[in-house]
Amino acid sequence: MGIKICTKAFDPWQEVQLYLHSAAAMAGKYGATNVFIGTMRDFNEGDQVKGMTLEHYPGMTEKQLEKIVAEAIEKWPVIDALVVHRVGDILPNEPIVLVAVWTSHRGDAFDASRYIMEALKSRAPFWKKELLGSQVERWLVKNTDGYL
Amino acid sequence: MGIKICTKAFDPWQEVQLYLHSAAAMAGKYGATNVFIGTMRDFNEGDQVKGMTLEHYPGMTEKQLEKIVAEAIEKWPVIDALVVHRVGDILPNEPIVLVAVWTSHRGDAFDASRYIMEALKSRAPFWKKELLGSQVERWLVKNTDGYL
Amino acid sequence: MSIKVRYFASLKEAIGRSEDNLELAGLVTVSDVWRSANPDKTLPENSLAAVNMDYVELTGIVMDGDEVAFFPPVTGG
Amino acid sequence: MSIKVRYFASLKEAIGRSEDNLELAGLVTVSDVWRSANPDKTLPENSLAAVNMDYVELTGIVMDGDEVAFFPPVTGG
Repeated sequence: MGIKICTKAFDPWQEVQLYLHSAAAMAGKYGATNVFIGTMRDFNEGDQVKGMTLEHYPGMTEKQLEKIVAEAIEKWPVIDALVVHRVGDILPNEPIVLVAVWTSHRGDAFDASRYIMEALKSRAPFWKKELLGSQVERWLVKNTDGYL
Repeated sequence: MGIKICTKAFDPWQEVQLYLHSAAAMAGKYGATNVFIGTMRDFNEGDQVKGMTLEHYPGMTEKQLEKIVAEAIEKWPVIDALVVHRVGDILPNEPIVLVAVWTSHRGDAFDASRYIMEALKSRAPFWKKELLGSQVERWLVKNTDGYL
Repeated sequence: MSIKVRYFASLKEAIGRSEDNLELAGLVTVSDVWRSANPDKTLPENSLAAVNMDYVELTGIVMDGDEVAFFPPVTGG
Repeated sequence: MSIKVRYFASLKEAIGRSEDNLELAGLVTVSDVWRSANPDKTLPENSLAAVNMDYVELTGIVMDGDEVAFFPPVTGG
Protein backbone atom coordinates (compact mmCIF):
# COMPACT_ATOMS: atom_id res chain seq x y z
CA MET A 1 0.00 0.00 0.00
CA GLY A 2 1.31 3.48 -0.86
CA ILE A 3 0.07 6.74 0.69
CA LYS A 4 1.84 9.95 -0.28
CA ILE A 5 1.17 13.62 0.42
CA CYS A 6 2.91 15.99 -2.02
CA THR A 7 3.62 19.64 -1.30
CA LYS A 8 4.74 20.26 -4.89
CA ALA A 9 3.17 19.49 -8.29
CA PHE A 10 3.42 15.78 -9.11
CA ASP A 11 3.29 13.85 -12.37
CA PRO A 12 0.67 11.11 -11.90
CA TRP A 13 2.17 8.84 -14.59
CA GLN A 14 5.59 9.09 -13.04
CA GLU A 15 4.17 8.34 -9.59
CA VAL A 16 2.51 5.17 -10.87
CA GLN A 17 5.68 4.02 -12.62
CA LEU A 18 7.80 4.76 -9.53
CA TYR A 19 5.41 2.73 -7.43
CA LEU A 20 5.40 -0.17 -9.91
CA HIS A 21 9.19 -0.25 -9.88
CA SER A 22 9.15 -0.47 -6.09
CA ALA A 23 6.63 -3.33 -6.31
CA ALA A 24 8.44 -5.50 -8.86
CA ALA A 25 7.08 -8.71 -7.31
CA MET A 26 3.65 -7.76 -8.66
CA ALA A 27 4.82 -8.14 -12.29
CA GLY A 28 2.77 -10.76 -14.14
CA LYS A 29 0.38 -11.15 -11.18
CA TYR A 30 -2.16 -8.41 -11.87
CA GLY A 31 -4.40 -8.29 -14.90
CA ALA A 32 -6.14 -4.99 -14.23
CA THR A 33 -5.11 -1.49 -13.20
CA ASN A 34 -7.54 1.32 -12.60
CA VAL A 35 -6.21 4.83 -12.15
CA PHE A 36 -8.23 7.88 -11.25
CA ILE A 37 -6.76 11.36 -11.41
CA GLY A 38 -8.45 14.49 -10.15
CA THR A 39 -7.10 17.63 -11.81
CA MET A 40 -7.66 21.28 -10.97
CA ARG A 41 -9.92 23.02 -13.44
CA ASP A 42 -9.71 26.72 -14.32
CA PHE A 43 -13.41 27.28 -13.58
CA ASN A 44 -15.95 26.26 -10.93
CA GLU A 45 -19.56 27.20 -10.27
CA GLY A 46 -19.46 29.62 -13.19
CA ASP A 47 -16.36 31.49 -11.99
CA GLN A 48 -12.86 31.61 -13.35
CA VAL A 49 -10.46 30.08 -10.81
CA LYS A 50 -6.83 31.27 -10.81
CA GLY A 51 -5.50 29.01 -8.10
CA MET A 52 -6.32 26.96 -5.08
CA THR A 53 -4.88 26.30 -1.64
CA LEU A 54 -5.30 22.83 -0.21
CA GLU A 55 -5.12 22.67 3.56
CA HIS A 56 -4.96 19.33 5.37
CA TYR A 57 -4.63 17.82 8.83
CA PRO A 58 -1.18 16.20 8.82
CA GLY A 59 -1.27 12.82 10.50
CA MET A 60 -5.04 12.43 10.31
CA THR A 61 -4.83 12.55 6.52
CA GLU A 62 -2.47 9.60 6.38
CA LYS A 63 -4.41 7.72 9.07
CA GLN A 64 -7.72 8.10 7.24
CA LEU A 65 -6.26 7.26 3.82
CA GLU A 66 -4.64 4.09 5.18
CA LYS A 67 -7.97 3.11 6.71
CA ILE A 68 -9.81 3.71 3.44
CA VAL A 69 -7.34 1.66 1.40
CA ALA A 70 -7.46 -1.13 4.02
CA GLU A 71 -11.26 -1.17 3.70
CA ALA A 72 -10.99 -1.49 -0.09
CA ILE A 73 -8.53 -4.36 0.30
CA GLU A 74 -10.98 -6.07 2.65
CA LYS A 75 -13.98 -5.58 0.34
CA TRP A 76 -12.33 -6.54 -2.98
CA PRO A 77 -9.43 -8.83 -3.94
CA VAL A 78 -6.99 -5.92 -4.33
CA ILE A 79 -3.35 -6.81 -4.96
CA ASP A 80 -2.05 -3.33 -4.20
CA ALA A 81 -3.15 0.31 -4.18
CA LEU A 82 -1.56 3.74 -4.23
CA VAL A 83 -3.00 7.12 -3.19
CA VAL A 84 -1.15 10.38 -3.86
CA HIS A 85 -2.68 13.71 -2.80
CA ARG A 86 -1.45 17.22 -3.29
CA VAL A 87 -1.50 19.94 -0.60
CA GLY A 88 -0.50 23.61 -0.62
CA ASP A 89 -0.85 26.08 -3.48
CA ILE A 90 -2.14 24.57 -6.71
CA LEU A 91 -2.53 25.97 -10.24
CA PRO A 92 -5.11 25.01 -12.87
CA ASN A 93 -4.33 21.80 -14.78
CA GLU A 94 -2.20 20.43 -11.92
CA PRO A 95 -3.20 17.04 -10.52
CA ILE A 96 -4.79 17.05 -7.07
CA VAL A 97 -5.29 13.35 -6.39
CA LEU A 98 -4.21 10.04 -7.85
CA VAL A 99 -5.71 6.67 -6.94
CA ALA A 100 -4.30 3.50 -8.53
CA VAL A 101 -5.57 -0.01 -7.83
CA TRP A 102 -4.12 -3.31 -9.07
CA THR A 103 -6.29 -6.44 -9.15
CA SER A 104 -6.59 -9.72 -11.05
CA HIS A 105 -9.89 -8.84 -12.73
CA ARG A 106 -11.21 -5.60 -14.16
CA GLY A 107 -14.45 -5.33 -12.21
CA ASP A 108 -12.63 -5.29 -8.89
CA ALA A 109 -10.18 -2.63 -10.12
CA PHE A 110 -13.00 -0.27 -11.11
CA ASP A 111 -15.02 -0.92 -7.94
CA ALA A 112 -12.13 -0.57 -5.49
CA SER A 113 -10.73 2.53 -7.19
CA ARG A 114 -14.11 4.22 -7.07
CA TYR A 115 -14.65 3.20 -3.45
CA ILE A 116 -11.33 4.75 -2.47
CA MET A 117 -12.14 7.99 -4.32
CA GLU A 118 -15.62 8.32 -2.82
CA ALA A 119 -14.36 7.57 0.70
CA LEU A 120 -11.45 9.99 0.26
CA LYS A 121 -13.86 12.71 -0.85
CA SER A 122 -16.05 12.29 2.21
CA ARG A 123 -13.51 11.40 4.93
CA ALA A 124 -9.94 12.49 4.18
CA PRO A 125 -9.29 15.81 5.97
CA PHE A 126 -8.46 18.13 3.07
CA TRP A 127 -10.01 21.55 2.47
CA LYS A 128 -9.92 23.59 -0.72
CA LYS A 129 -9.91 27.37 -0.91
CA GLU A 130 -10.28 28.82 -4.38
CA LEU A 131 -8.72 32.06 -5.55
CA LEU A 132 -11.12 33.48 -8.11
CA GLY A 133 -10.28 35.63 -11.12
CA SER A 134 -11.83 38.53 -9.16
CA GLN A 135 -9.18 37.97 -6.43
CA VAL A 136 -11.91 36.83 -4.03
CA GLU A 137 -10.99 33.78 -1.92
CA ARG A 138 -13.71 31.18 -1.46
CA TRP A 139 -13.70 28.04 0.68
CA LEU A 140 -15.40 25.09 -0.95
CA VAL A 141 -18.37 24.24 1.27
CA LYS A 142 -18.79 20.58 0.40
CA ASN A 143 -17.85 17.95 -2.12
CA THR A 144 -20.33 16.95 -4.81
CA ASP A 145 -21.62 13.47 -5.57
CA GLY A 146 -19.22 13.12 -8.51
CA TYR A 147 -21.60 14.15 -11.28
CA LEU A 148 -22.64 17.67 -12.23
CA MET B 1 -10.99 10.66 -29.82
CA GLY B 2 -7.92 8.43 -30.12
CA ILE B 3 -7.96 4.81 -31.32
CA LYS B 4 -4.63 3.03 -31.72
CA ILE B 5 -3.67 -0.57 -32.51
CA CYS B 6 -0.09 -1.45 -31.49
CA THR B 7 1.88 -4.35 -32.94
CA LYS B 8 4.68 -3.87 -30.39
CA ALA B 9 4.71 -3.51 -26.60
CA PHE B 10 3.47 -0.08 -25.51
CA ASP B 11 3.97 1.95 -22.35
CA PRO B 12 0.48 2.98 -21.18
CA TRP B 13 1.73 6.01 -19.23
CA GLN B 14 3.66 7.27 -22.20
CA GLU B 15 0.63 6.77 -24.47
CA VAL B 16 -1.52 8.86 -22.15
CA GLN B 17 1.07 11.62 -21.96
CA LEU B 18 1.55 11.63 -25.73
CA TYR B 19 -2.19 11.94 -26.20
CA LEU B 20 -2.45 14.74 -23.64
CA HIS B 21 0.30 16.66 -25.44
CA SER B 22 -1.62 16.34 -28.70
CA ALA B 23 -4.78 17.60 -26.95
CA ALA B 24 -3.31 20.68 -25.28
CA ALA B 25 -6.60 22.60 -25.59
CA MET B 26 -8.05 20.28 -22.92
CA ALA B 27 -5.67 21.65 -20.25
CA GLY B 28 -7.58 23.17 -17.35
CA LYS B 29 -10.93 21.97 -18.76
CA TYR B 30 -11.14 18.44 -17.34
CA GLY B 31 -11.35 17.63 -13.65
CA ALA B 32 -11.33 13.85 -13.85
CA THR B 33 -9.35 11.21 -15.70
CA ASN B 34 -10.06 7.52 -15.46
CA VAL B 35 -7.57 5.08 -16.92
CA PHE B 36 -7.99 1.34 -17.18
CA ILE B 37 -5.12 -0.92 -18.17
CA GLY B 38 -5.43 -4.62 -18.89
CA THR B 39 -2.13 -6.45 -18.48
CA MET B 40 -1.14 -9.98 -19.44
CA ARG B 41 -0.84 -12.26 -16.44
CA ASP B 42 1.53 -15.23 -16.25
CA PHE B 43 -1.26 -17.62 -15.23
CA ASN B 44 -4.87 -18.31 -16.24
CA GLU B 45 -7.39 -20.98 -15.26
CA GLY B 46 -4.77 -22.65 -13.06
CA ASP B 47 -2.13 -22.91 -15.80
CA GLN B 48 1.16 -21.11 -16.25
CA VAL B 49 1.01 -18.96 -19.39
CA LYS B 50 4.26 -18.20 -21.23
CA GLY B 51 2.89 -15.97 -23.95
CA MET B 52 -0.13 -15.01 -25.94
CA THR B 53 -0.99 -14.18 -29.54
CA LEU B 54 -3.65 -11.59 -30.15
CA GLU B 55 -5.36 -11.86 -33.51
CA HIS B 56 -7.71 -9.14 -34.74
CA TYR B 57 -9.82 -8.10 -37.71
CA PRO B 58 -8.05 -5.02 -39.09
CA GLY B 59 -10.53 -2.35 -40.06
CA MET B 60 -13.43 -3.83 -38.11
CA THR B 61 -11.45 -3.35 -34.90
CA GLU B 62 -11.07 0.38 -35.50
CA LYS B 63 -14.68 0.70 -36.70
CA GLN B 64 -16.08 -1.01 -33.61
CA LEU B 65 -13.83 0.88 -31.19
CA GLU B 66 -14.81 4.22 -32.74
CA LYS B 67 -18.46 3.25 -32.40
CA ILE B 68 -18.01 2.27 -28.75
CA VAL B 69 -16.24 5.51 -27.85
CA ALA B 70 -18.90 7.51 -29.72
CA GLU B 71 -21.59 5.73 -27.66
CA ALA B 72 -19.77 6.62 -24.44
CA ILE B 73 -19.53 10.27 -25.54
CA GLU B 74 -23.27 10.23 -26.23
CA LYS B 75 -24.17 8.63 -22.89
CA TRP B 76 -21.89 10.71 -20.63
CA PRO B 77 -20.41 14.23 -20.83
CA VAL B 78 -17.02 12.96 -22.00
CA ILE B 79 -14.46 15.59 -23.03
CA ASP B 80 -12.17 13.10 -24.75
CA ALA B 81 -11.21 9.42 -24.73
CA LEU B 82 -8.33 7.25 -25.87
CA VAL B 83 -8.24 3.51 -26.56
CA VAL B 84 -4.98 1.67 -27.26
CA HIS B 85 -4.96 -2.09 -27.91
CA ARG B 86 -2.11 -4.46 -28.53
CA VAL B 87 -2.08 -7.19 -31.19
CA GLY B 88 0.46 -9.86 -32.13
CA ASP B 89 2.75 -11.79 -29.78
CA ILE B 90 2.57 -10.70 -26.15
CA LEU B 91 4.58 -11.61 -23.08
CA PRO B 92 3.42 -11.72 -19.45
CA ASN B 93 3.34 -8.31 -17.73
CA GLU B 94 2.90 -6.47 -21.03
CA PRO B 95 -0.14 -4.20 -21.35
CA ILE B 96 -2.92 -5.45 -23.63
CA VAL B 97 -5.39 -2.59 -23.50
CA LEU B 98 -5.53 1.00 -22.30
CA VAL B 99 -8.71 3.06 -21.96
CA ALA B 100 -8.49 6.69 -20.81
CA VAL B 101 -11.45 9.00 -20.37
CA TRP B 102 -11.42 12.71 -19.54
CA THR B 103 -14.51 14.37 -18.03
CA SER B 104 -15.43 17.30 -15.81
CA HIS B 105 -16.67 15.16 -12.93
CA ARG B 106 -15.40 11.90 -11.48
CA GLY B 107 -18.58 9.82 -11.71
CA ASP B 108 -18.76 10.25 -15.48
CA ALA B 109 -15.09 9.32 -15.89
CA PHE B 110 -15.55 6.04 -14.01
CA ASP B 111 -18.82 5.19 -15.77
CA ALA B 112 -17.66 5.98 -19.29
CA SER B 113 -14.33 4.21 -18.86
CA ARG B 114 -16.06 1.11 -17.61
CA TYR B 115 -18.63 1.23 -20.40
CA ILE B 116 -15.88 1.39 -23.02
CA MET B 117 -14.04 -1.56 -21.41
CA GLU B 118 -17.14 -3.75 -21.17
CA ALA B 119 -18.22 -2.94 -24.73
CA LEU B 120 -14.68 -3.54 -26.02
CA LYS B 121 -14.60 -6.93 -24.27
CA SER B 122 -17.85 -8.03 -25.88
CA ARG B 123 -17.68 -6.38 -29.32
CA ALA B 124 -14.16 -5.48 -30.47
CA PRO B 125 -12.90 -8.27 -32.77
CA PHE B 126 -9.81 -9.50 -30.93
CA TRP B 127 -9.01 -13.12 -30.12
CA LYS B 128 -6.45 -14.43 -27.65
CA LYS B 129 -4.52 -17.64 -27.99
CA GLU B 130 -2.47 -18.62 -24.94
CA LEU B 131 0.80 -20.50 -25.07
CA LEU B 132 0.91 -22.56 -21.88
CA GLY B 133 4.00 -23.62 -19.93
CA SER B 134 3.35 -27.13 -21.29
CA GLN B 135 3.77 -25.69 -24.85
CA VAL B 136 0.08 -26.38 -25.53
CA GLU B 137 -1.71 -23.58 -27.41
CA ARG B 138 -5.20 -22.71 -26.24
CA TRP B 139 -7.73 -20.27 -27.70
CA LEU B 140 -9.66 -18.36 -25.08
CA VAL B 141 -13.31 -19.35 -25.52
CA LYS B 142 -14.99 -16.27 -24.10
CA ASN B 143 -14.42 -13.23 -21.98
CA THR B 144 -15.48 -13.23 -18.35
CA ASP B 145 -17.78 -10.77 -16.64
CA GLY B 146 -14.83 -8.89 -15.13
CA TYR B 147 -14.79 -10.57 -11.73
CA LEU B 148 -13.37 -14.00 -10.89
CA MET C 1 -22.68 -11.08 -57.26
CA SER C 2 -19.22 -11.27 -55.67
CA ILE C 3 -18.90 -11.84 -51.94
CA LYS C 4 -15.67 -11.95 -49.99
CA VAL C 5 -15.79 -14.24 -46.95
CA ARG C 6 -13.32 -13.99 -44.07
CA TYR C 7 -12.65 -16.29 -41.12
CA PHE C 8 -10.79 -15.52 -37.90
CA ALA C 9 -9.13 -17.18 -34.92
CA SER C 10 -10.20 -20.74 -33.97
CA LEU C 11 -12.81 -20.80 -36.76
CA LYS C 12 -10.14 -19.99 -39.35
CA GLU C 13 -7.97 -22.81 -37.95
CA ALA C 14 -10.88 -25.27 -37.97
CA ILE C 15 -11.70 -24.48 -41.61
CA GLY C 16 -8.10 -24.27 -42.71
CA ARG C 17 -8.70 -21.11 -44.78
CA SER C 18 -8.69 -17.40 -43.94
CA GLU C 19 -10.92 -16.32 -46.83
CA ASP C 20 -13.09 -17.31 -49.77
CA ASN C 21 -14.31 -15.41 -52.82
CA LEU C 22 -17.79 -16.47 -53.84
CA GLU C 23 -19.97 -15.78 -56.85
CA LEU C 24 -23.62 -16.05 -55.80
CA ALA C 25 -26.96 -15.21 -57.37
CA GLY C 26 -30.42 -14.30 -56.06
CA LEU C 27 -31.46 -13.21 -52.56
CA VAL C 28 -28.62 -14.31 -50.28
CA THR C 29 -28.48 -14.24 -46.48
CA VAL C 30 -25.42 -14.45 -44.24
CA SER C 31 -26.42 -18.05 -43.51
CA ASP C 32 -26.49 -18.80 -47.24
CA VAL C 33 -22.97 -17.40 -47.56
CA TRP C 34 -21.72 -19.80 -44.90
CA ARG C 35 -23.49 -22.77 -46.52
CA SER C 36 -22.13 -21.94 -49.98
CA ALA C 37 -18.59 -21.62 -48.72
CA ASN C 38 -18.73 -24.55 -46.29
CA PRO C 39 -21.33 -27.04 -47.58
CA ASP C 40 -20.09 -29.83 -45.30
CA LYS C 41 -19.65 -27.83 -42.06
CA THR C 42 -22.21 -26.39 -39.65
CA LEU C 43 -21.37 -22.92 -38.41
CA PRO C 44 -20.34 -23.51 -34.78
CA GLU C 45 -22.84 -22.32 -32.21
CA ASN C 46 -21.95 -18.94 -30.64
CA SER C 47 -20.20 -17.86 -33.83
CA LEU C 48 -20.54 -14.19 -34.71
CA ALA C 49 -21.01 -12.71 -38.15
CA ALA C 50 -20.25 -9.30 -39.63
CA VAL C 51 -21.04 -7.68 -42.97
CA ASN C 52 -18.72 -4.85 -43.97
CA MET C 53 -17.30 -4.84 -40.43
CA ASP C 54 -20.63 -4.41 -38.65
CA TYR C 55 -22.27 -7.17 -36.62
CA VAL C 56 -25.27 -8.78 -38.30
CA GLU C 57 -27.77 -11.57 -37.67
CA LEU C 58 -27.42 -14.72 -39.76
CA THR C 59 -30.70 -13.77 -41.44
CA GLY C 60 -29.20 -10.50 -42.73
CA ILE C 61 -29.21 -9.93 -46.50
CA VAL C 62 -25.92 -9.75 -48.38
CA MET C 63 -25.25 -7.44 -51.34
CA ASP C 64 -22.80 -7.52 -54.24
CA GLY C 65 -19.31 -6.54 -53.07
CA ASP C 66 -19.98 -7.20 -49.39
CA GLU C 67 -17.32 -8.58 -47.08
CA VAL C 68 -18.86 -11.22 -44.83
CA ALA C 69 -16.90 -12.42 -41.79
CA PHE C 70 -17.42 -15.36 -39.43
CA PHE C 71 -15.60 -15.68 -36.13
CA PRO C 72 -15.85 -17.05 -32.59
CA PRO C 73 -16.82 -14.90 -29.56
CA VAL C 74 -14.29 -12.11 -29.15
CA THR C 75 -11.76 -12.27 -26.30
CA GLY C 76 -9.86 -8.98 -26.40
CA GLY C 77 -9.17 -6.43 -23.69
CA MET D 1 -6.47 16.74 32.36
CA SER D 2 -4.75 18.36 29.36
CA ILE D 3 -6.53 18.55 26.04
CA LYS D 4 -5.12 19.94 22.84
CA VAL D 5 -7.72 21.45 20.52
CA ARG D 6 -7.12 22.08 16.81
CA TYR D 7 -9.12 23.97 14.20
CA PHE D 8 -8.88 23.78 10.42
CA ALA D 9 -9.86 25.63 7.26
CA SER D 10 -12.81 28.04 7.39
CA LEU D 11 -13.47 27.22 11.04
CA LYS D 12 -9.91 28.16 11.95
CA GLU D 13 -10.33 31.45 10.10
CA ALA D 14 -13.67 32.16 11.77
CA ILE D 15 -12.19 31.58 15.24
CA GLY D 16 -8.92 33.29 14.50
CA ARG D 17 -6.85 30.55 16.20
CA SER D 18 -5.45 27.25 14.98
CA GLU D 19 -5.21 25.61 18.40
CA ASP D 20 -5.92 25.78 22.12
CA ASN D 21 -4.49 23.95 25.10
CA LEU D 22 -7.11 23.33 27.77
CA GLU D 23 -6.97 22.08 31.34
CA LEU D 24 -10.27 20.40 32.17
CA ALA D 25 -11.62 18.27 35.02
CA GLY D 26 -14.33 15.60 35.32
CA LEU D 27 -16.22 13.71 32.62
CA VAL D 28 -15.70 15.73 29.46
CA THR D 29 -17.32 15.23 26.03
CA VAL D 30 -16.21 16.61 22.67
CA SER D 31 -19.04 19.13 22.95
CA ASP D 32 -17.72 20.24 26.35
CA VAL D 33 -14.29 20.79 24.81
CA TRP D 34 -15.78 23.11 22.20
CA ARG D 35 -17.78 25.05 24.82
CA SER D 36 -14.78 25.44 27.14
CA ALA D 37 -12.59 26.71 24.32
CA ASN D 38 -15.25 28.85 22.64
CA PRO D 39 -17.77 29.90 25.32
CA ASP D 40 -19.29 32.59 23.10
CA LYS D 41 -19.50 30.66 19.82
CA THR D 42 -21.81 27.89 18.69
CA LEU D 43 -20.07 25.12 16.77
CA PRO D 44 -21.27 25.63 13.17
CA GLU D 45 -23.75 23.06 11.96
CA ASN D 46 -22.18 20.36 9.75
CA SER D 47 -18.86 20.70 11.58
CA LEU D 48 -16.92 17.48 12.00
CA ALA D 49 -14.93 16.43 15.05
CA ALA D 50 -12.03 14.04 15.55
CA VAL D 51 -10.26 12.71 18.62
CA ASN D 52 -6.71 11.53 18.04
CA MET D 53 -7.31 11.74 14.29
CA ASP D 54 -10.38 9.50 14.21
CA TYR D 55 -13.88 10.82 13.58
CA VAL D 56 -16.10 10.99 16.67
CA GLU D 57 -19.59 12.09 17.64
CA LEU D 58 -19.90 15.26 19.71
CA THR D 59 -21.09 13.09 22.59
CA GLY D 60 -17.80 11.16 22.62
CA ILE D 61 -15.75 11.16 25.83
CA VAL D 62 -12.35 12.84 25.90
CA MET D 63 -9.35 11.56 27.90
CA ASP D 64 -6.23 13.20 29.29
CA GLY D 65 -3.71 13.89 26.52
CA ASP D 66 -6.25 13.65 23.70
CA GLU D 67 -6.04 15.83 20.64
CA VAL D 68 -9.51 17.07 19.70
CA ALA D 69 -10.07 18.65 16.29
CA PHE D 70 -12.98 20.63 14.82
CA PHE D 71 -13.34 21.35 11.14
CA PRO D 72 -15.82 21.95 8.31
CA PRO D 73 -16.91 19.23 5.85
CA VAL D 74 -13.88 17.98 3.94
CA THR D 75 -13.41 18.97 0.30
CA GLY D 76 -10.36 17.05 -0.90
CA GLY D 77 -9.86 14.86 -3.92
